[in-house]
Order: sequence, then C-alpha cells, then structure tokens
Amino acid sequence: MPLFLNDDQAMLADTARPFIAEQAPVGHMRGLRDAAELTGFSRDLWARFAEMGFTGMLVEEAHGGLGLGQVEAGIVLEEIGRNLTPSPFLSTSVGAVTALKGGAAALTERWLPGIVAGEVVAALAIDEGTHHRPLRTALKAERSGNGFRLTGDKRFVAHGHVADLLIVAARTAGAAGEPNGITLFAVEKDALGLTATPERLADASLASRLAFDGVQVDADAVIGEVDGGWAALSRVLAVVRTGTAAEMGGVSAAALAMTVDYLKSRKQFGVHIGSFQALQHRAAHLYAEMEVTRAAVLKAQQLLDADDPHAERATLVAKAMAGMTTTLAVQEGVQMHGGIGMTDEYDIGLYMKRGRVLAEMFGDADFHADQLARHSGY
Amino acid sequence: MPLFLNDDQAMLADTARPFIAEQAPVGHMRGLRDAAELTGFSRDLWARFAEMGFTGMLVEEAHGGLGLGQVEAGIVLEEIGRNLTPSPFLSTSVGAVTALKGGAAALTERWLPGIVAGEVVAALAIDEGTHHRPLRTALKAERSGNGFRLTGDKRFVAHGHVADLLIVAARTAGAAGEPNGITLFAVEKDALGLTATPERLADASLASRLAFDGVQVDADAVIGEVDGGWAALSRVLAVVRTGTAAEMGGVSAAALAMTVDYLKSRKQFGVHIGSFQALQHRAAHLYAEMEVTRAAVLKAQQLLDADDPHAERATLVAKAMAGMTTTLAVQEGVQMHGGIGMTDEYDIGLYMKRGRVLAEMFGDADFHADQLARHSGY
Amino acid sequence: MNAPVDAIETFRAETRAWLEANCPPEMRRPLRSEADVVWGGRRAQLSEPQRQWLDRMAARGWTTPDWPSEYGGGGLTPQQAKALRQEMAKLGCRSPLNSFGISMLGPALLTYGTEAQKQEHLPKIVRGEIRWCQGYSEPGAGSDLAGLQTSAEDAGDHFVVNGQKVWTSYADKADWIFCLVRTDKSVKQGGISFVLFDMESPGVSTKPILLISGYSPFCETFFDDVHVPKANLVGELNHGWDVAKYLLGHEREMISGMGLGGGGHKSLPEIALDAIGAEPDGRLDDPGLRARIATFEVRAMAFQAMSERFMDELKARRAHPAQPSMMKYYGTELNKARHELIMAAGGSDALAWDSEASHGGAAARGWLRTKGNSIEGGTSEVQLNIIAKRILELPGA
Amino acid sequence: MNAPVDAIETFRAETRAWLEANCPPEMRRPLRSEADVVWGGRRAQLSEPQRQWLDRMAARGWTTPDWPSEYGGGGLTPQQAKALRQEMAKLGCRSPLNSFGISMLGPALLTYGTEAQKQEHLPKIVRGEIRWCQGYSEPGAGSDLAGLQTSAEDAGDHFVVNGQKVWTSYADKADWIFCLVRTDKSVKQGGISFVLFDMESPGVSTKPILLISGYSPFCETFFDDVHVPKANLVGELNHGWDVAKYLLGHEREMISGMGLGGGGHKSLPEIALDAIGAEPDGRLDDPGLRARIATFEVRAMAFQAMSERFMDELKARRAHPAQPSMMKYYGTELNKARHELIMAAGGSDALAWDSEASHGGAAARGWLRTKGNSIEGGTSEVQLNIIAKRILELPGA
Repeated sequence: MPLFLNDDQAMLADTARPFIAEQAPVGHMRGLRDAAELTGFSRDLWARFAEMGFTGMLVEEAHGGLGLGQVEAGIVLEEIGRNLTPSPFLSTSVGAVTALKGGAAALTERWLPGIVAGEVVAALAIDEGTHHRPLRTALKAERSGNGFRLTGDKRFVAHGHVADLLIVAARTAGAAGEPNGITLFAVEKDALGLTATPERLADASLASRLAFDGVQVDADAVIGEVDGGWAALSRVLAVVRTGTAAEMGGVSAAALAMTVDYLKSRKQFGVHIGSFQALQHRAAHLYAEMEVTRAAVLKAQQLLDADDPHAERATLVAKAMAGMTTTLAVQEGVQMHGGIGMTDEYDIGLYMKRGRVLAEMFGDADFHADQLARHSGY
Repeated sequence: MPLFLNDDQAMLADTARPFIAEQAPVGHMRGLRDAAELTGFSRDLWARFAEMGFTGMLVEEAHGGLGLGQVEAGIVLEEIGRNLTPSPFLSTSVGAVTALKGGAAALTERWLPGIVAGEVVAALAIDEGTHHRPLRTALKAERSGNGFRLTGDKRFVAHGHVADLLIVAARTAGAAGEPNGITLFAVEKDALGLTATPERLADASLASRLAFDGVQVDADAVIGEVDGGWAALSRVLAVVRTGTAAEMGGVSAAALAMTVDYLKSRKQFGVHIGSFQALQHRAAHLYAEMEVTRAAVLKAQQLLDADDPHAERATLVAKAMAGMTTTLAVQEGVQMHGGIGMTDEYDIGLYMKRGRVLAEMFGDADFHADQLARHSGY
Repeated sequence: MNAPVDAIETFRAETRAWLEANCPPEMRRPLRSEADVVWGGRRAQLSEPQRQWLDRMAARGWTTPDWPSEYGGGGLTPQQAKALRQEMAKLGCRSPLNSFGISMLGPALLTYGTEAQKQEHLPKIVRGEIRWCQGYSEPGAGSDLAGLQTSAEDAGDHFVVNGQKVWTSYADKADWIFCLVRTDKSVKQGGISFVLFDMESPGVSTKPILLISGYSPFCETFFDDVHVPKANLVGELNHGWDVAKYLLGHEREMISGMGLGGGGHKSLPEIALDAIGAEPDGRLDDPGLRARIATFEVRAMAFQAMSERFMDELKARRAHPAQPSMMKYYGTELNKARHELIMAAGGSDALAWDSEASHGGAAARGWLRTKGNSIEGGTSEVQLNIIAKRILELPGA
Repeated sequence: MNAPVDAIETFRAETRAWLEANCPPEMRRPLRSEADVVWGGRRAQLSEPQRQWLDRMAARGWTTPDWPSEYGGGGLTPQQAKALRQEMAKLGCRSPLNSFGISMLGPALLTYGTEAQKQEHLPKIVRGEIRWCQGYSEPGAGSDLAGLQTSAEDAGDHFVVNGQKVWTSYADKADWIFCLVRTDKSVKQGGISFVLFDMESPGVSTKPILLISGYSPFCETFFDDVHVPKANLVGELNHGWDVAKYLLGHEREMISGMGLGGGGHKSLPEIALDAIGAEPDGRLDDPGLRARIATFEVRAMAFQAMSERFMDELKARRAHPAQPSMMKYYGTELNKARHELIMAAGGSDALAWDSEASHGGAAARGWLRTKGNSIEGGTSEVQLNIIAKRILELPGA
C-alpha cells in the first residue's frame, strides 16, 4: 500500500476539510470558551458529526458504522486539529469504539448504536498521576457480589464530566508496574460513588478528576478478560496516541500556514519579514520536520489498520515525533508573529495552548522515546 | 573577585598568546603529524615551556614554581587549544602537580623539580573502559612485600608511552562503583610488568593502553591515604576537567575566528556569504554560547583557586558546557567553510578532530550533566 | 577603588544581621505568582509585610543600592551592592520593589537628566511612590523604532503630544510615562525626543491588551493633545535616541536576568521530583526529562556565571557595548526553555488554567508569559542581528 | 497498473529463494568499511564473492531492478523492485554494485539520451563494467553552478574542452565522466551543455584531494584540449542545465538515503550497548546518551517512513518537485547526527585513527566523512533556500 492517501481517503479529506472549517472554525472554540460553556463541546456539532458518519466511522458496518480505519479517523482528527474544534471524537469514536470492539456482544450492543447515532459520548479514564504511566495503573477493582467495586482516582480525563460511558483501566491483581492484573471496565455515567470534577485547562478544554469511592459495577462491565486487560488497553492507547498525533499534525499545519502567511504580509525595515533568510531557514526546517512527522503518523495508521506487528513501534514514533514537531511549530509560530502573537486576539497563541495539551495527552515525547528505547532493548 | 582576568593574569595572557602562536602554531602540529613522529610532542618546545615558567606554574614557589592557580593554567591551555599545540602540559603541570601536592614530601621532592625543569613528563592513568567512569576504577592493587602489586588495564592515557611518571588510580579495597578503596599511585616509567601501547587518535595525538601485569611498587608510591584516594583523585579530575574545558575554549575561539574570517572573505552568488542572515544568526548564537561557556570556565577556575566548596559543581558545568559548545563551534565551522572545510589542507577540520578528543577526555557532556544531576539530588 | 576584603566582609556581616532583623518572614517566602510582586505607585495596595519591607529598605536607599545617596539611593560600592544581593539571595529575601523607574528610567536620568529632574523624580522612584511605564513601541513598528509616529509639537513652554503607543507595560497602572516622541518630521533616524509626563494629564487614555497568558500587563496608550512642559524633556531636543538606546541596554540586562530563574521560586528539579517522583536510586523517574533538565541546568549555571561576569565587566567598563544584546538573547531563550521544562515536569497538573490548586494556572500562565521575553525589548532576531554586525562585524546584506 | 497482491507475494517468495541460493555468505555480512563497497569499473579488483554476487545480480538486471530490460535492466514494476529491496534487507544482502552510473547518469540518459547513447552506456553500467564520475563543481563556484567556466569549443565533429573541475568523486578511479561545460559564453544561466567522455582521453588529468577523513574520494580534474565527439552530447546544446537539474534531484535522493543508516551496519543502540553496557534493568548505562539515542531513533524511524512515502509519491508523480531538497536536507543532517552519536557511544575507542582493532579508524573516519553530506550535492543552506522559496513560496530578499 503506498504511503499516501488512496482515492477514497482523499475524497474523505475533501469532505471533512470544508465541513469542519465551516461548522467549527477557531471562532467556534472561542465562542464556547468566552461563554465559559460547561459541556466542553457543542452537542449540535456532535449530532452533525453523526450525520456525516464520523461518529461511527470505526464501527463495523454490521453495527451501523462505516467500517473504516485509523487513516480515515486521522483525516477527521487532522481537521479537528487544524480548527481547534472541541470534540469528543477521539475519546468516543476512536478510543471507546476500539475498546468496545474487544468486548462481549452485550457491551457492543449496549453502546455502539448510541455512539453511531451521536447520542453517546465516552471518556477514557487512564492516567492517575501527573504523567501518563498506564502500566502503573493502581485504581483498585475488587470482586464484590456479582461484579467489582472500584476505588481510586483518575485524572486528565477529557470529557469525563459529561461522558455517558467511561472506559476505566483498573487493577484487579498484581502490583503497579505489572501488565498482568489490569482490567478494563465500561462504567456508566451516574454510577453511585463516582464523582467527576471538571477543570478548565490552558486550551480552554475541560478535563476531569474522577474519584471512585467504591463504585459497584456488574461483571459484564468488564471489557475482555479479567486481569488480562493490558492487551486491550494497549490497543486503545495505540489508536488514541496515533489519533492525537494526527490531531497535532493539524495543529502544526495550521500554525505553519498562519505563520507563513504572516511572513508574506508583514513588513519591517521596509521589506517583507518573510524575505529574511534566517526566518526562511527556520520555516523550511519546520516544514521538513512536519513532512517527516506526517509520514510517521500515516505509517502508524496504516500499520494499525493492517494489524501489523510493527504497529506499536510506529505508534511510539508517531506520537514522539508529533510532540517534538508540534512544540516547534507553535513556538516558531508565536515568535515569528512577534508581539501580536502574544495577544489573545490572534489565533496563533490558541494553537500553542492546544499543542501543549495534546503533547501531554497519552504520553509526551520523552515518554514515547523512552518506551521505544525499552522496546528496542536499551 | 571580579569574573574577568586581573592585571597580572591579563599580562600572562599577553605573554602566552604570542609565545605559543609563534613557537607552536597549527603548522607545528601538522609537522609532527606528517612526520609520524612517535613522541607526540616536541621536547624542545617543552623545554621552552620550562624557560617561560609554564611547566611549574602551579608548583609552589618553595619548590621552584610560580605558585599560580587554575586561572593562569587556563590561560596557557586556551592558547594551546587555539594553536592545537601538542603538549604534556595538562597531564604534567596541571594533573600530576595537583596529585603530587596531596602526597608525602618524599614524592614531591622526587618529582616536582624535574617537572619544573621541563625534564619530566607525566601521564594520568584513570580510564579503564571506553568511557570515563572513575568511580568504577577496578585496576587491582594488592599488598605485596613492602608495597603493592598492580594488575589490570588502563586506556586513553595521553602521553602514557613516554611519561616518566604515571599517576594511576587503583583499587585497594571495595568494589567498582564505591569511592572508598580507591588509591592513587605514582608509578615510574619502566616499572617491570608495565607495557604501554600507544595509539594514534583522530587528532593525531597519541594515547596509550597500559597493561599492568603485576607491577610491583613501593609503599611510598602511594599518593595520600591508602583506600582514601577518591578525594585526591577528585581534586585531580576537577583541575584537569576544568583545564580541558579551557583548552576547548581555545579550540572554539579559533574555530569561530577562522569561520568569521571566511564568511567575510568568501563570495557566492556575487555577495559575501557573511551577509546571509541565516549564517549571521548561527554565528551570533555560537558567539553567545562561547561567551557563556567562557564565563563558566573562569568561574570554575576561580572557585578552584579559592578552594570554594562549590568548585566541583562549577567544574561539572564548565566541562559539560565546553563539550556542547566546542562541538557546535567545530560543526558550524566545517559546514560554513563548505567544501574546503572538508579538506585536510584547511585547518578547520583539525579543530573538529581535536574538539572531539577533548570532548571525550575526562568525561563528555552527557557524563558531566549526569553527575550534576546526581549532585543536585535528581 | 576596591574596598579591602575585610571591610567588605564587615559590611556583609552587618548587612546579613540587618536583613535578618528587618526582613519580615512573609517576605522571605517564594513568590507564588505575579501578584506577589511589589511595583509601588500611587495606587499600590501593599500588604502590611510588603509595606514594612519596602519602607525599611527604601529608608536605607537599598531599593536602589548603587544610586547616589543624594537622590535617596544606597550609595554602595559595586562590591557592597553585590554583597547585599548575595546576602538577600541567601536569606531568600524578596525584592522589596520592582520598577521600570529603577531598572530603566533611573539610570538614564542619572546620565542624561538635569539636576532638577533628578531631584524631582529619583527619590520618588527609590521610595516606590511613583510607578513608571515606557512608551516606545507603536502599532506596526515592532522592533523598527525608526518608524515612530507619535508627534510632539512645539507650543512655546510646552509640547502638544498626539499619537498612539502599544506594548506599554502596565500603562493602566502607571503614574508617569517616559516616552519617545517625534519632534522633527523632516528626518528619519534623528528628530526623536525623550519626554516625561504624568499619566493623569488630560488627553491620556489606555486600553489593556489581553495576552495569551490571560493577563493584561500591556496596554495600547493614546495621546490626544497632551500638554507636556518642556522642562520634562530629557537630554537634547531631537536626540532622544541616545537616551532610548542607553535605556534599552538596561532593559535588556533586566530581561536577561530572567534566565537565572531563582527569585525564590522552586527549582526545576524540585518541581519535577515533586510531580514525578524518583527511582529507587534517587534519579528522577523520567529519564528523558531528567537528561533535558540536567542539560538545562548546565546552561543555567553557566549563564549565572556569565551574568556575574557581565555585571563585573559593566562596572569595570570592559563590556562590549553590544554585549547586552547577547545577554538579552541568551537569558530570554533560557527562560523560555526553563518554562517549557516546568510544563513537561508538571505534566497534566501544569495544564490547569484557573483552579485554586494550580494557583490560578500559575504554571501555564507563567509559561505563556515567557514567550514574550524573546519579543519584547527587541526580538531575539534583532539581538542576533546586532551581535552579528557589531560584535562579529559581519557584512551587511 | 498495480499487480495483484498474490502475484507480488509469489514474486517475493521466488526472489527470496533465489537470493538465498545465490547471495554468497560473505555478501550477507555487514560492511566493515568503505573498502567493502563494490563500485565496478575497468580497474575494479573484486574478491571472488563480490564478483560472483555482482555477475549473478547483473545477469538478471537486478543491479538496476527498475530499468527497462532492453538496456540490461531488471524491468521490474515499482512493487516488485520494492519487494526485492525489502527481501535483500531482510537477508542482509549487500548491494552488489554502487555506482554514479546507476544512481545519477542512468536515469538522466533514460530521459534525455539518444537511443545510441542508451545502447552504448546503459548495459555497461548495469554490469559494472564502466565506472562514472561527475564533473559539476568548479573551484570558487561551490553551490553556485552559474559561474561555470570550463569551456567546450565547437571544432566541427567534436568539442575541445578546457578547464578545471573540483570535487569530482573518485575521478582518479573512474573510467568515464559526465560533465557540464560552457558552450556559449554570451549568457550566464544558459549556454551550458552536458557531455560524456572517456577519462583516458588525452589531456585529462586528476589530482586527489586529501580530506579530513584521511581518504581522498574526490579529485581536482584538469582538461587540457580534450577532444569530445559531438555524439556524446546529452540533451540539447546549451540546455545542459535541464539534464543537470534532473540528475541533481537523483543525487539528493541518494544522499538523503544515508539518514537511514542500516545497510548492514550495527545499529546505534547495539554500538552503544557494546561499548558501554547496560544497567541491571537493561537500560543503556549512560542516561544522557540513552535519551539522545532514543530521540534520534524516533527521528530516524520517522524519516524511514518519509523515505517510503517519498518514493511512493515519486513513483505516482505526486511529489512536490522541490521535495528532493527536503529529503536531502533532512537525510544528511540525520546522518551527521547518527555519526555524532556513534562517536559518543564509542567513547575513546571511537577516536582511534589507524589501529587494526578499530578497522583503520572506521568510526572516526566515517564520522568525519559524513560532515560532507550536508555540503556536497548542494549544501543544507541551499536546500533550505529552495524549500523556503519553492515550497513555502516565501518572498526573495
């Protein structure tokens, strides 16, 4: 398979780009922010995502979805990134759908139709400390009655306060640091003993701290095998990390485009600042990093879609590269805009904030480079 | 004490700079290299160093030296670096002299007069693996008769094959990795069972592998306390690391000067390449790194001379900065020279080679940054 | 000129004792946010310890230790001023007063001001009574001051000032402004004068600019027929550039100081260890971040030495006149790097924007604020141009 | 156009079987030094396994898998050629033949050559019989090819060539040269032609240039009244630029491939682990270097994906025409970074220059050699200029 979009994918991109640019440009996000809106995204927009088929794009056709893959999800995510569109697409339509695919029929039947219809929003409750360390999952799930009792805390859960469905990584056995003994649960909103405290982040998105105070769930809330959830969690992480990298690709691309436009229009000392060679070289270097990163992300998506054994490695590379490149893109963007880049009125600063949040989400570049090194045995 | 050279030091610099530039410019080093000379330096030049008082500049006046400090030694080393002068000055007049200062009177009387007179050359036998890890010293020194038997290997010993005196770090107790149990020895040339195998390095200098095959030394060859040599070794390392950083300052300064001259004289596309802003910014950035590094090195020298408790930290900073900055200086130097920078005929490549050897010597930037982190408790 | 070593040591000991006795304990705690910084001025609202600390230091002239005592300064020698700084750092004393009057206008007045101007303005700066702001940049001019448009027309005993400034730091909180105005439209480089006036003068208005950090430390400032007495002209008419350049050098020094961090804040390794924890052998439990922090610490400590060297060379008049550009460039880039690492160390906690636990998003807002360091006071690119041309003497394009 | 998947898999299986049967075991070991690379040519001295491997591959046209079989090439589809490369990589097969004929001249001849030129030259390139060198750069011209001075005067059925080239790769070992010459002195950008001639022609002399690596892969090359038949003109008279630019694009692709490392060499982590060892938990026992290697590996793997994407886009004619500049820039800078890390990993051992244990200083000489990657074939600075102007469309100065 060649490493560029095939005709169907290119057509999807041609649809997704104007759709999101029109329905949810940066002004859409500013509107929600300035209104101090408490959902964190627009439910109307989510319904329109459903009309477009985006919500269920990874869901098999048998369940009413489009049966597409990570490349296609990445196309939507890139546009989300480009427009800073607040959306539960990644956590719901990529993360939760992937998790549920590994679950029992009852679970998929319970949740997938709602997701496809744009009626259900899901959140991923994975991180417990300040940094993404999924192997160290410690939230306790003890057998109790017909099911389990969950006790512990999660944080940095995007959409956690409004999600109908929470995908929760918990520990049923073993110690923090061990893959065995991790179990994935599908927990319903409003479960007794569950409190979500949303917090506004720098990019104006809302992420929650979740407190599980002996939350009782049935045995059929378990996704996959008890104690054997690490494999399922790894699959979820692989797709959401790659998806985040795709979204970051959109963030960087917009930042570069905006900056190049500025360099072409702004004059100083009587000439366009874009004619200064030092800035040209930095912009060209950034372009190179972005092209290379784009290839790494597409490679990861294709390998994931092909169920290739090298997909996990490629995912680590994609998210690490995206972290480094997006950071560079937004830094260069703000600096090259000069003073106005520091003002809230211009968009470039919003890209810097979103880039920072996405760089952290599901593990930063240091984490992924470290994982790659462990993976390679050094 | 202000952080610049005082009048006496400035006067020394005014003497040392033309002296070394005239006696041993880069052509001097080329001559030795092209003749495949096997000593590794010029004994005539060493005698002239003695006439100038350089050889004994750190030796107390009571022992015939000048009683000067690390700042002054650094002045000489910077000129050595600037001219790529092959010289045993660092190992002998800085390293060995510092080691011997902590030794018994018999040792200082045995060696210092010869060093001051320019008749004795010394080498430091510390490294055992491919990387500088002095705490892991493993060369065994067992009590035997009136003294010790030394067994093991050393490598990367500059001047090791011609040195009259070897300062050897050995282990009399404890395990590799422990500071306690390290003992410093002053070993004479031609000791039975000692073999030195010199090896030409990329910069045309000669460094030796030393094999100690049960080398017998008297008890009075011990410098300082048996098992308590770590403190003495640390003092020696502090001064030679700082000295190496000073020499690297000369290497970078010459590389930058040569490159700026080239940028001013070379034309391409009809204009001086020095007028290209991208190159200007890179040269200016390099200048900034070099100024900051110069300050760090001088700070370390002053603190060492003041016996300040923060001197060790400052030394780690100086050598780490010198490693990063010199690497940048020679890389930018070669790249900005373009094709001719790749030819043996131009000097800039020789600076790249010397810079690389010095970056490695007594620990590279990674090592020193790691030490600093451990020192700071993280 | 150098005081004998034992005299300095006596001064140091006395200073330490005085600081210990007079610096309120609240003023020896790390700053938690920008709100803890004391700027002074007519409308300043100081806590009791802030007021005490400011008044006690101002009484000795130690808010401006090296200014002449005739204008209320401390009259200290460079050695003594350095000893004072060092002792304050050791005890963790906060700066009693931050002010553009101290860091920028004061040195310029000492060099270019008339005796009457010095007597009028310097003591009030020392005591924190008047807060100053700077009116240099104009819309569309950026780093290119030659395009200055704000005009001052001669009206006998006063000028009539009209125009607009931008990036005026805290103009909405300042009492007076030092300002560049065009007094001769026929030339480009010259024709600019340096004037002082009260922000309460009729015709002055300000509009805060909301920054990406969510703060508004800068304003747009508008002048509509503002009357400025000619006695408020600093330096010669049409030669305001000299004053401005002198002052810009001081601004660069001040901004470059940011690279040093410190100032009572938690160190970067402490922040990281608190957020991430350590491996059993004590190393930070994030090897990539640890390596990046260690490399940063090397640079930061080296820059600390550089700052000491620079101050020493300045005092001895040995610094290259363009060296402030190097300091400004390196210091601000370093400060940005520090805050990138603080964000990486803090992880998801550092992303918080307005929660109480995050002190109102102090980490994220501080990080975003530093992005302006390499823009304000001459961009990093302008500093590199200056180094290339004036220090390396590379040819013009 | 795409072969069905099962056809490709059949081809892949057959290819693997053939490679296993025909690639001598010696040709499946990592290259130890530049001396192990087979360049072919009249004076090539090949070991028995090298000769066998070259002849067997050449017989199938697999030294040039995607060239048309009528000129001796393999005639493979892009998919088949990719499968062949992948199978060779899996088995660790060395390249049977490296040559500027394959990587540069061949593609240009296929596009611009006459039928007679193709028939004459291509089969010899495929079989490694003629080794080619490139005569582009001239002294003082560097990246600025417009200043080309070497002249070719019209003398009826032939040109008379006079002048000097520099940076001619292996001119002292090559049999033929493809060369840019000035055929019209009245214009600057045009007036250049692309000609081929035998290095044994009277009037050709070469002088190797000693490089910092201690090797002399380049020469100064002198032409003194060299007669070149007009039949050896490639493309149109005075339009040699077109051929040269086409070919430079291919050179950039080839050089950018260096960033991938591989080619049978030990991996960077392996080199580091061998030289330094591991902590008890398996991590490289040098945390700073480990972090730098890991970051490098991220970039290198990403660039591997980029290279695949670039080849795919080239084949599909979807690549931006200036994209080779990006590939050249990134690939060569990456290769330099790789060798800096190899030196850091090797420590003092990697500094050796001529000992046997160091394979004649392979690490250090290889490191120094890579410093030329970002200079030859258009400097990194030139590539960045091209990206800025042609891809980002930033304005000229």
